[in-house]
Amino acid sequence: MIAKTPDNATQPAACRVRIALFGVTKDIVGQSEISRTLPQPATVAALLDDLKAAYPRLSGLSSLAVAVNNDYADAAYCLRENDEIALIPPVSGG
Amino acid sequence: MIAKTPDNATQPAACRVRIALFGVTKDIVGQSEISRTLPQPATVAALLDDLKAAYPRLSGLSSLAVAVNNDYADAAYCLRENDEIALIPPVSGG
Amino acid sequence: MIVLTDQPIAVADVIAAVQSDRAGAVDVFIGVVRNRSQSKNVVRLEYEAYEAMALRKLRELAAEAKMRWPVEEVAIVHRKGVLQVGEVAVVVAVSTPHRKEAFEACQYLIDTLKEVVPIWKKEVYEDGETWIAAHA
Amino acid sequence: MIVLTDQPIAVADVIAAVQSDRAGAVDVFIGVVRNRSQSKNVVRLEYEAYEAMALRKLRELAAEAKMRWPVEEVAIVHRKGVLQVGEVAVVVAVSTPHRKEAFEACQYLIDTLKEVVPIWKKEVYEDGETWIAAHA
Repeated sequence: MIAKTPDNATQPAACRVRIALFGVTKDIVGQSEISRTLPQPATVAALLDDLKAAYPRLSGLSSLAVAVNNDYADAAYCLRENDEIALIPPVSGG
Repeated sequence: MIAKTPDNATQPAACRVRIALFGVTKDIVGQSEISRTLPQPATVAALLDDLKAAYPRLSGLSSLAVAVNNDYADAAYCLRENDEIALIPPVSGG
Repeated sequence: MIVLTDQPIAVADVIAAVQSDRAGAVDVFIGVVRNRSQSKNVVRLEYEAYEAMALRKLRELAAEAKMRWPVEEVAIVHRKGVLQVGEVAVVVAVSTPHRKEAFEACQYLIDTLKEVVPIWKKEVYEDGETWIAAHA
Repeated sequence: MIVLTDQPIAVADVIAAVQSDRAGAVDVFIGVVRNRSQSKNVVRLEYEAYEAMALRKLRELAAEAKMRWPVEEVAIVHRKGVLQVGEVAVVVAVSTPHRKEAFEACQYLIDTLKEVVPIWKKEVYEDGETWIAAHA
Protein backbone atom coordinates (compact mmCIF):
# COMPACT_ATOMS: atom_id res chain seq x y z
CA MET A 1 0.00 0.00 0.00
CA ILE A 2 1.38 3.37 -1.04
CA ALA A 3 1.55 5.95 1.71
CA LYS A 4 -0.76 8.92 1.25
CA THR A 5 1.13 12.04 0.24
CA PRO A 6 0.93 14.63 2.99
CA ASP A 7 -0.97 17.82 1.99
CA ASN A 8 2.17 19.92 2.16
CA ALA A 9 4.45 17.55 0.29
CA THR A 10 4.60 19.72 -2.85
CA GLN A 11 5.37 22.98 -1.12
CA PRO A 12 8.35 23.89 1.04
CA ALA A 13 7.74 24.70 4.69
CA ALA A 14 8.54 28.39 4.10
CA CYS A 15 8.29 30.89 1.26
CA ARG A 16 10.84 33.61 0.54
CA VAL A 17 9.35 36.65 -1.19
CA ARG A 18 10.76 39.95 -2.41
CA ILE A 19 8.63 43.07 -1.95
CA ALA A 20 9.01 46.32 -3.91
CA LEU A 21 8.47 49.50 -1.89
CA PHE A 22 7.26 52.91 -3.03
CA GLY A 23 6.50 56.31 -1.57
CA VAL A 24 6.15 56.46 2.19
CA THR A 25 6.72 52.71 2.64
CA LYS A 26 10.15 53.08 1.05
CA ASP A 27 10.93 55.85 3.54
CA ILE A 28 9.67 53.78 6.50
CA VAL A 29 11.60 50.65 5.57
CA GLY A 30 14.62 52.56 4.29
CA GLN A 31 15.01 50.43 1.15
CA SER A 32 13.26 50.14 -2.21
CA GLU A 33 13.04 46.35 -1.95
CA ILE A 34 13.15 43.82 0.88
CA SER A 35 12.99 40.04 1.21
CA ARG A 36 10.92 38.25 3.83
CA THR A 37 10.62 34.57 4.68
CA LEU A 38 7.06 33.55 5.56
CA PRO A 39 5.73 30.23 6.90
CA GLN A 40 3.17 28.49 4.69
CA PRO A 41 0.47 29.38 3.85
CA ALA A 42 2.15 32.66 2.87
CA THR A 43 -0.99 34.73 2.47
CA VAL A 44 -1.15 38.45 1.81
CA ALA A 45 -2.55 38.85 5.33
CA ALA A 46 0.42 36.99 6.80
CA LEU A 47 2.85 39.19 4.85
CA LEU A 48 1.18 42.37 6.13
CA ASP A 49 1.26 41.09 9.72
CA ASP A 50 4.95 40.18 9.34
CA LEU A 51 5.87 43.57 7.89
CA LYS A 52 3.85 45.58 10.43
CA ALA A 53 5.62 43.68 13.22
CA ALA A 54 9.01 44.40 11.68
CA TYR A 55 8.22 48.03 10.75
CA PRO A 56 5.59 49.31 13.20
CA ARG A 57 5.20 52.68 11.40
CA LEU A 58 3.51 50.79 8.56
CA SER A 59 0.53 50.33 10.91
CA GLY A 60 0.07 54.10 11.02
CA LEU A 61 -0.83 54.38 7.33
CA SER A 62 -4.49 55.01 6.47
CA SER A 63 -4.35 52.05 4.09
CA LEU A 64 -1.79 49.47 3.00
CA ALA A 65 -2.52 47.14 0.10
CA VAL A 66 -0.46 44.42 -1.53
CA ALA A 67 -0.11 44.07 -5.29
CA VAL A 68 0.80 40.74 -6.85
CA ASN A 69 1.84 40.60 -10.49
CA ASN A 70 0.60 44.17 -11.10
CA ASP A 71 -2.85 43.80 -9.61
CA TYR A 72 -4.35 44.25 -6.14
CA ALA A 73 -4.47 40.98 -4.19
CA ASP A 74 -6.91 40.21 -1.39
CA ALA A 75 -5.94 39.09 2.10
CA ALA A 76 -6.36 35.33 1.42
CA TYR A 77 -4.17 35.28 -1.69
CA CYS A 78 -1.28 32.79 -1.29
CA LEU A 79 2.06 34.24 -2.35
CA ARG A 80 4.67 32.26 -4.31
CA GLU A 81 8.41 32.85 -4.51
CA ASN A 82 8.35 34.14 -8.09
CA ASP A 83 5.43 36.53 -7.66
CA GLU A 84 6.09 40.23 -8.32
CA ILE A 85 4.98 41.71 -5.02
CA ALA A 86 4.65 45.36 -4.00
CA LEU A 87 3.34 47.28 -1.01
CA ILE A 88 0.83 49.94 -2.02
CA PRO A 89 0.44 52.76 0.52
CA PRO A 90 -2.32 55.36 -0.05
CA VAL A 91 -1.98 56.51 -3.65
CA SER A 92 -1.97 60.19 -4.64
CA GLY A 93 -1.67 60.43 -8.38
CA GLY A 94 -3.48 63.00 -10.47
CA MET B 1 -58.97 124.26 -13.15
CA ILE B 2 -56.31 122.64 -15.34
CA ALA B 3 -57.50 119.86 -17.59
CA LYS B 4 -56.15 116.44 -16.70
CA THR B 5 -53.53 115.21 -19.19
CA PRO B 6 -54.81 112.15 -21.04
CA ASP B 7 -52.83 108.98 -20.26
CA ASN B 8 -51.55 108.70 -23.82
CA ALA B 9 -50.58 112.32 -24.26
CA THR B 10 -46.83 111.63 -24.10
CA GLN B 11 -46.76 108.72 -26.51
CA PRO B 12 -47.74 108.60 -30.18
CA ALA B 13 -50.66 106.42 -31.19
CA ALA B 14 -48.35 103.93 -32.98
CA CYS B 15 -44.79 102.70 -32.70
CA ARG B 16 -42.54 101.79 -35.62
CA VAL B 17 -39.90 99.19 -34.74
CA ARG B 18 -37.16 97.46 -36.70
CA ILE B 19 -36.54 93.77 -36.01
CA ALA B 20 -33.34 91.86 -36.82
CA LEU B 21 -33.81 88.28 -38.05
CA PHE B 22 -31.50 85.28 -37.75
CA GLY B 23 -31.41 81.63 -38.71
CA VAL B 24 -34.73 80.12 -39.66
CA THR B 25 -36.68 83.34 -39.04
CA LYS B 26 -34.56 85.07 -41.69
CA ASP B 27 -35.43 82.28 -44.13
CA ILE B 28 -39.16 82.46 -43.28
CA VAL B 29 -39.39 86.23 -43.64
CA GLY B 30 -36.93 86.38 -46.53
CA GLN B 31 -35.05 89.39 -45.13
CA SER B 32 -32.48 89.98 -42.39
CA GLU B 33 -34.39 92.96 -41.00
CA ILE B 34 -37.99 94.15 -41.19
CA SER B 35 -39.97 97.15 -39.90
CA ARG B 36 -43.41 96.85 -38.34
CA THR B 37 -45.82 99.51 -37.10
CA LEU B 38 -47.64 98.51 -33.91
CA PRO B 39 -50.47 100.27 -32.06
CA GLN B 40 -49.73 101.30 -28.47
CA PRO B 41 -49.02 99.61 -26.13
CA ALA B 42 -46.42 97.98 -28.39
CA THR B 43 -45.67 95.01 -26.18
CA VAL B 44 -43.47 92.04 -27.06
CA ALA B 45 -46.64 89.92 -27.12
CA ALA B 46 -48.28 92.30 -29.61
CA LEU B 47 -45.19 92.19 -31.84
CA LEU B 48 -45.21 88.39 -31.86
CA ASP B 49 -48.94 88.32 -32.70
CA ASP B 50 -48.39 90.80 -35.51
CA LEU B 51 -45.47 88.84 -36.98
CA LYS B 52 -47.16 85.44 -36.72
CA ALA B 53 -50.18 86.88 -38.56
CA ALA B 54 -47.95 88.28 -41.29
CA TYR B 55 -45.67 85.21 -41.49
CA PRO B 56 -47.70 82.16 -40.40
CA ARG B 57 -44.71 79.79 -40.58
CA LEU B 58 -43.27 81.57 -37.52
CA SER B 59 -46.05 79.84 -35.51
CA GLY B 60 -44.56 76.47 -36.38
CA LEU B 61 -41.31 77.08 -34.47
CA SER B 62 -40.89 75.24 -31.17
CA SER B 63 -40.06 78.57 -29.52
CA LEU B 64 -39.80 82.19 -30.58
CA ALA B 65 -38.39 84.78 -28.20
CA VAL B 66 -37.79 88.50 -28.57
CA ALA B 67 -34.57 90.18 -27.54
CA VAL B 68 -34.52 93.89 -26.72
CA ASN B 69 -31.20 95.67 -26.40
CA ASN B 70 -29.29 92.37 -26.30
CA ASP B 71 -31.32 90.63 -23.62
CA TYR B 72 -34.43 88.45 -23.58
CA ALA B 73 -37.62 90.49 -23.01
CA ASP B 74 -40.82 89.13 -21.52
CA ALA B 75 -44.24 89.31 -23.14
CA ALA B 76 -45.35 92.47 -21.31
CA TYR B 77 -42.27 94.54 -22.19
CA CYS B 78 -43.25 97.75 -24.03
CA LEU B 79 -41.13 98.37 -27.11
CA ARG B 80 -39.85 101.82 -28.10
CA GLU B 81 -38.82 103.04 -31.52
CA ASN B 82 -35.10 103.14 -30.75
CA ASP B 83 -34.89 99.70 -29.11
CA GLU B 84 -32.58 97.14 -30.74
CA ILE B 85 -35.04 94.32 -31.34
CA ALA B 86 -34.38 90.77 -32.61
CA LEU B 87 -36.39 87.60 -33.07
CA ILE B 88 -34.74 84.60 -31.41
CA PRO B 89 -35.81 81.22 -32.84
CA PRO B 90 -34.59 78.03 -31.08
CA VAL B 91 -30.84 78.43 -30.57
CA SER B 92 -28.36 75.70 -31.49
CA GLY B 93 -24.89 76.89 -30.61
CA GLY B 94 -22.22 74.62 -29.20
CA MET C 1 -11.37 85.22 -22.98
CA ILE C 2 -14.88 85.39 -24.48
CA VAL C 3 -14.63 85.30 -28.27
CA LEU C 4 -16.67 84.61 -31.41
CA THR C 5 -14.41 83.98 -34.36
CA ASP C 6 -14.58 82.92 -38.01
CA GLN C 7 -11.05 81.49 -37.75
CA PRO C 8 -10.06 77.97 -36.54
CA ILE C 9 -9.91 77.80 -32.74
CA ALA C 10 -6.49 77.13 -31.21
CA VAL C 11 -7.51 74.95 -28.25
CA ALA C 12 -4.14 75.34 -26.54
CA ASP C 13 -4.58 79.13 -26.46
CA VAL C 14 -8.00 78.78 -24.81
CA ILE C 15 -6.53 76.47 -22.16
CA ALA C 16 -3.61 78.84 -21.60
CA ALA C 17 -6.11 81.65 -20.98
CA VAL C 18 -7.43 79.97 -17.80
CA GLN C 19 -4.08 79.13 -16.22
CA SER C 20 -3.61 80.27 -12.65
CA ASP C 21 -1.14 79.29 -9.92
CA ARG C 22 -4.08 78.88 -7.54
CA ALA C 23 -5.91 76.47 -9.88
CA GLY C 24 -5.15 72.78 -9.51
CA ALA C 25 -7.82 71.70 -11.96
CA VAL C 26 -8.81 72.68 -15.48
CA ASP C 27 -11.75 71.16 -17.32
CA VAL C 28 -12.07 71.76 -21.03
CA PHE C 29 -15.04 70.94 -23.23
CA ILE C 30 -14.51 70.80 -26.98
CA GLY C 31 -17.44 70.57 -29.37
CA VAL C 32 -16.51 69.11 -32.74
CA VAL C 33 -18.46 68.91 -36.03
CA ARG C 34 -19.62 65.31 -36.50
CA ASN C 35 -19.95 63.57 -39.83
CA ARG C 36 -23.43 62.18 -39.06
CA SER C 37 -26.54 63.96 -37.79
CA GLN C 38 -30.27 63.30 -38.22
CA SER C 39 -29.15 60.04 -39.88
CA LYS C 40 -27.59 62.01 -42.73
CA ASN C 41 -24.05 62.68 -43.86
CA VAL C 42 -23.05 66.21 -42.88
CA VAL C 43 -21.14 68.04 -45.63
CA ARG C 44 -20.50 71.20 -43.63
CA LEU C 45 -21.99 73.43 -40.91
CA GLU C 46 -22.81 77.11 -40.94
CA TYR C 47 -23.03 79.00 -37.64
CA GLU C 48 -24.81 82.33 -37.50
CA ALA C 49 -24.61 84.48 -34.36
CA TYR C 50 -26.45 87.53 -33.10
CA GLU C 51 -23.04 88.72 -32.16
CA ALA C 52 -23.56 91.57 -29.70
CA MET C 53 -26.15 89.61 -27.72
CA ALA C 54 -24.19 86.35 -27.92
CA LEU C 55 -21.11 88.01 -26.43
CA ARG C 56 -23.22 89.63 -23.73
CA LYS C 57 -24.84 86.30 -22.83
CA LEU C 58 -21.49 84.49 -22.79
CA ARG C 59 -20.06 87.12 -20.42
CA GLU C 60 -23.13 86.73 -18.19
CA LEU C 61 -22.64 82.94 -18.13
CA ALA C 62 -18.99 83.33 -17.16
CA ALA C 63 -19.97 85.72 -14.36
CA GLU C 64 -22.66 83.30 -13.13
CA ALA C 65 -20.18 80.41 -13.04
CA LYS C 66 -17.81 82.55 -10.96
CA MET C 67 -20.60 83.27 -8.49
CA ARG C 68 -21.73 79.66 -8.16
CA TRP C 69 -18.36 77.90 -8.00
CA PRO C 70 -14.86 78.91 -6.82
CA VAL C 71 -13.80 79.50 -10.41
CA GLU C 72 -10.45 81.14 -11.09
CA GLU C 73 -10.83 81.75 -14.83
CA VAL C 74 -13.33 81.03 -17.62
CA ALA C 75 -12.65 81.05 -21.36
CA ILE C 76 -15.29 80.47 -24.05
CA VAL C 77 -14.55 80.60 -27.77
CA HIS C 78 -17.24 79.84 -30.35
CA ARG C 79 -16.85 79.64 -34.13
CA LYS C 80 -19.10 81.39 -36.62
CA GLY C 81 -19.36 80.95 -40.36
CA VAL C 82 -18.66 77.78 -42.33
CA LEU C 83 -17.12 74.70 -40.62
CA GLN C 84 -16.03 71.37 -42.06
CA VAL C 85 -16.43 67.95 -40.39
CA GLY C 86 -13.84 67.50 -37.63
CA GLU C 87 -13.43 71.22 -36.96
CA VAL C 88 -13.78 72.60 -33.43
CA ALA C 89 -17.03 74.57 -33.05
CA VAL C 90 -16.73 75.60 -29.39
CA VAL C 91 -14.24 75.41 -26.53
CA VAL C 92 -15.15 76.04 -22.89
CA ALA C 93 -12.32 76.02 -20.33
CA VAL C 94 -12.64 76.51 -16.57
CA SER C 95 -9.95 76.54 -13.89
CA THR C 96 -10.70 75.92 -10.21
CA PRO C 97 -8.72 75.00 -7.10
CA HIS C 98 -10.20 71.45 -7.06
CA ARG C 99 -11.50 69.19 -9.78
CA LYS C 100 -15.16 68.64 -8.84
CA GLU C 101 -15.99 72.30 -9.36
CA ALA C 102 -14.14 72.41 -12.67
CA PHE C 103 -16.37 69.66 -14.09
CA GLU C 104 -19.56 71.18 -12.67
CA ALA C 105 -18.86 74.70 -13.87
CA CYS C 106 -17.72 73.57 -17.32
CA GLN C 107 -20.79 71.40 -17.83
CA TYR C 108 -23.07 74.21 -16.62
CA LEU C 109 -21.47 76.61 -19.08
CA ILE C 110 -21.83 74.42 -22.16
CA ASP C 111 -25.33 73.25 -21.19
CA THR C 112 -26.52 76.82 -20.64
CA LEU C 113 -24.71 78.12 -23.70
CA LYS C 114 -26.72 75.68 -25.80
CA GLU C 115 -29.97 76.91 -24.22
CA VAL C 116 -29.64 80.68 -24.18
CA VAL C 117 -26.85 82.04 -26.36
CA PRO C 118 -28.20 83.32 -29.71
CA ILE C 119 -26.16 81.22 -32.09
CA TRP C 120 -27.77 79.11 -34.81
CA LYS C 121 -26.40 76.07 -36.59
CA LYS C 122 -27.36 75.09 -40.12
CA GLU C 123 -26.41 71.58 -41.14
CA VAL C 124 -25.75 71.11 -44.83
CA TYR C 125 -26.23 67.55 -46.14
CA GLU C 126 -25.63 66.05 -49.54
CA ASP C 127 -29.33 66.53 -50.38
CA GLY C 128 -30.46 69.59 -48.43
CA GLU C 129 -29.94 71.70 -45.34
CA THR C 130 -31.72 72.52 -42.10
CA TRP C 131 -31.52 74.94 -39.20
CA ILE C 132 -31.04 72.90 -36.03
CA ALA C 133 -33.06 73.45 -32.85
CA ALA C 134 -31.22 72.38 -29.68
CA HIS C 135 -32.68 69.32 -27.99
CA ALA C 136 -33.32 71.59 -24.95
CA MET D 1 -2.62 56.87 -25.62
CA ILE D 2 -1.77 55.68 -22.09
CA VAL D 3 1.57 57.14 -21.04
CA LEU D 4 3.73 57.87 -17.98
CA THR D 5 6.42 60.39 -18.81
CA ASP D 6 9.16 62.40 -17.13
CA GLN D 7 8.86 65.06 -19.85
CA PRO D 8 6.41 68.02 -19.94
CA ILE D 9 2.98 66.95 -21.25
CA ALA D 10 1.89 68.51 -24.55
CA VAL D 11 -1.85 68.89 -23.88
CA ALA D 12 -2.65 69.46 -27.56
CA ASP D 13 -1.12 66.09 -28.44
CA VAL D 14 -3.29 64.33 -25.85
CA ILE D 15 -6.41 65.99 -27.24
CA ALA D 16 -5.41 65.11 -30.81
CA ALA D 17 -5.12 61.47 -29.72
CA VAL D 18 -8.88 61.24 -29.03
CA GLN D 19 -10.11 62.87 -32.22
CA SER D 20 -12.70 60.92 -34.18
CA ASP D 21 -15.15 61.91 -36.92
CA ARG D 22 -17.89 60.15 -34.96
CA ALA D 23 -17.18 62.13 -31.77
CA GLY D 24 -19.03 65.40 -31.33
CA ALA D 25 -17.74 65.98 -27.80
CA VAL D 26 -14.37 65.91 -26.11
CA ASP D 27 -13.88 66.50 -22.39
CA VAL D 28 -10.38 67.12 -21.11
CA PHE D 29 -9.26 67.23 -17.49
CA ILE D 30 -5.92 68.84 -16.70
CA GLY D 31 -4.36 68.54 -13.25
CA VAL D 32 -1.87 71.30 -12.48
CA VAL D 33 0.64 71.70 -9.64
CA ARG D 34 -0.73 74.34 -7.25
CA ASN D 35 1.40 76.77 -5.30
CA ARG D 36 -0.45 76.14 -2.02
CA SER D 37 -1.26 72.87 -0.24
CA GLN D 38 -1.77 71.92 3.38
CA SER D 39 -1.56 75.70 4.06
CA LYS D 40 2.07 75.68 2.94
CA ASN D 41 3.92 77.06 -0.06
CA VAL D 42 4.78 74.25 -2.44
CA VAL D 43 8.31 74.48 -3.85
CA ARG D 44 8.02 71.46 -6.12
CA LEU D 45 6.38 68.03 -6.44
CA GLU D 46 7.88 64.61 -6.92
CA TYR D 47 5.76 61.84 -8.46
CA GLU D 48 6.81 58.23 -8.04
CA ALA D 49 5.03 55.47 -9.97
CA TYR D 50 4.97 51.69 -9.76
CA GLU D 51 5.19 51.88 -13.49
CA ALA D 52 4.19 48.44 -14.78
CA MET D 53 1.16 48.29 -12.49
CA ALA D 54 0.22 51.93 -13.05
CA LEU D 55 0.12 51.40 -16.82
CA ARG D 56 -1.89 48.22 -16.39
CA LYS D 57 -4.40 49.98 -14.13
CA LEU D 58 -4.71 52.94 -16.49
CA ARG D 59 -5.41 50.60 -19.40
CA GLU D 60 -8.05 48.83 -17.29
CA LEU D 61 -9.69 52.17 -16.48
CA ALA D 62 -9.80 53.13 -20.16
CA ALA D 63 -11.39 49.78 -21.01
CA GLU D 64 -13.96 50.19 -18.22
CA ALA D 65 -14.91 53.65 -19.47
CA LYS D 66 -15.43 52.22 -22.95
CA MET D 67 -17.74 49.55 -21.54
CA ARG D 68 -19.80 51.95 -19.42
CA TRP D 69 -20.19 54.83 -21.87
CA PRO D 70 -20.23 55.15 -25.69
CA VAL D 71 -16.63 56.33 -25.65
CA GLU D 72 -14.78 56.67 -28.94
CA GLU D 73 -11.27 57.25 -27.58
CA VAL D 74 -9.51 57.70 -24.23
CA ALA D 75 -6.09 59.23 -23.61
CA ILE D 76 -4.38 59.45 -20.22
CA VAL D 77 -0.92 60.93 -19.71
CA HIS D 78 0.61 61.25 -16.23
CA ARG D 79 3.92 62.86 -15.27
CA LYS D 80 6.52 61.22 -13.08
CA GLY D 81 9.61 62.73 -11.47
CA VAL D 82 10.07 66.35 -10.39
CA LEU D 83 7.45 69.00 -11.28
CA GLN D 84 7.42 72.74 -10.64
CA VAL D 85 4.40 74.86 -9.68
CA GLY D 86 2.16 75.44 -12.72
CA GLU D 87 3.28 72.31 -14.57
CA VAL D 88 0.71 69.83 -15.86
CA ALA D 89 0.72 66.61 -13.78
CA VAL D 90 -2.01 64.68 -15.57
CA VAL D 91 -4.24 64.98 -18.63
CA VAL D 92 -7.33 62.81 -19.22
CA ALA D 93 -9.16 63.22 -22.55
CA VAL D 94 -12.31 61.41 -23.66
CA SER D 95 -14.24 61.66 -26.93
CA THR D 96 -17.89 60.60 -27.25
CA PRO D 97 -20.74 61.21 -29.71
CA HIS D 98 -22.56 63.48 -27.22
CA ARG D 99 -21.37 65.71 -24.42
CA LYS D 100 -23.01 64.25 -21.32
CA GLU D 101 -21.08 60.99 -21.64
CA ALA D 102 -17.80 62.84 -22.23
CA PHE D 103 -18.12 64.63 -18.87
CA GLU D 104 -19.21 61.48 -17.02
CA ALA D 105 -16.48 59.26 -18.44
CA CYS D 106 -13.75 61.86 -17.93
CA GLN D 107 -14.75 62.50 -14.31
CA TYR D 108 -14.95 58.76 -13.66
CA LEU D 109 -11.46 58.28 -15.07
CA ILE D 110 -9.76 60.99 -13.02
CA ASP D 111 -11.70 60.10 -9.84
CA THR D 112 -10.79 56.42 -10.16
CA LEU D 113 -7.21 57.15 -11.21
CA LYS D 114 -6.77 59.01 -7.93
CA GLU D 115 -8.14 56.03 -5.98
CA VAL D 116 -6.45 53.01 -7.55
CA VAL D 117 -3.48 53.85 -9.77
CA PRO D 118 -0.17 53.31 -7.92
CA ILE D 119 1.33 56.76 -8.24
CA TRP D 120 2.54 58.73 -5.23
CA LYS D 121 3.00 62.46 -4.84
CA LYS D 122 5.53 64.02 -2.51
CA GLU D 123 5.04 67.72 -1.84
CA VAL D 124 8.21 69.63 -1.07
CA TYR D 125 7.72 72.82 0.98
CA GLU D 126 10.13 75.52 2.04
CA ASP D 127 10.52 73.75 5.42
CA GLY D 128 9.99 70.05 4.77
CA GLU D 129 8.26 67.49 2.61
CA THR D 130 5.47 64.94 2.85
CA TRP D 131 3.98 62.03 0.91
CA ILE D 132 0.35 62.88 0.15
CA ALA D 133 -2.54 60.48 0.71
CA ALA D 134 -5.50 61.13 -1.58
CA HIS D 135 -8.61 62.46 0.14
CA ALA D 136 -10.34 59.28 -1.13
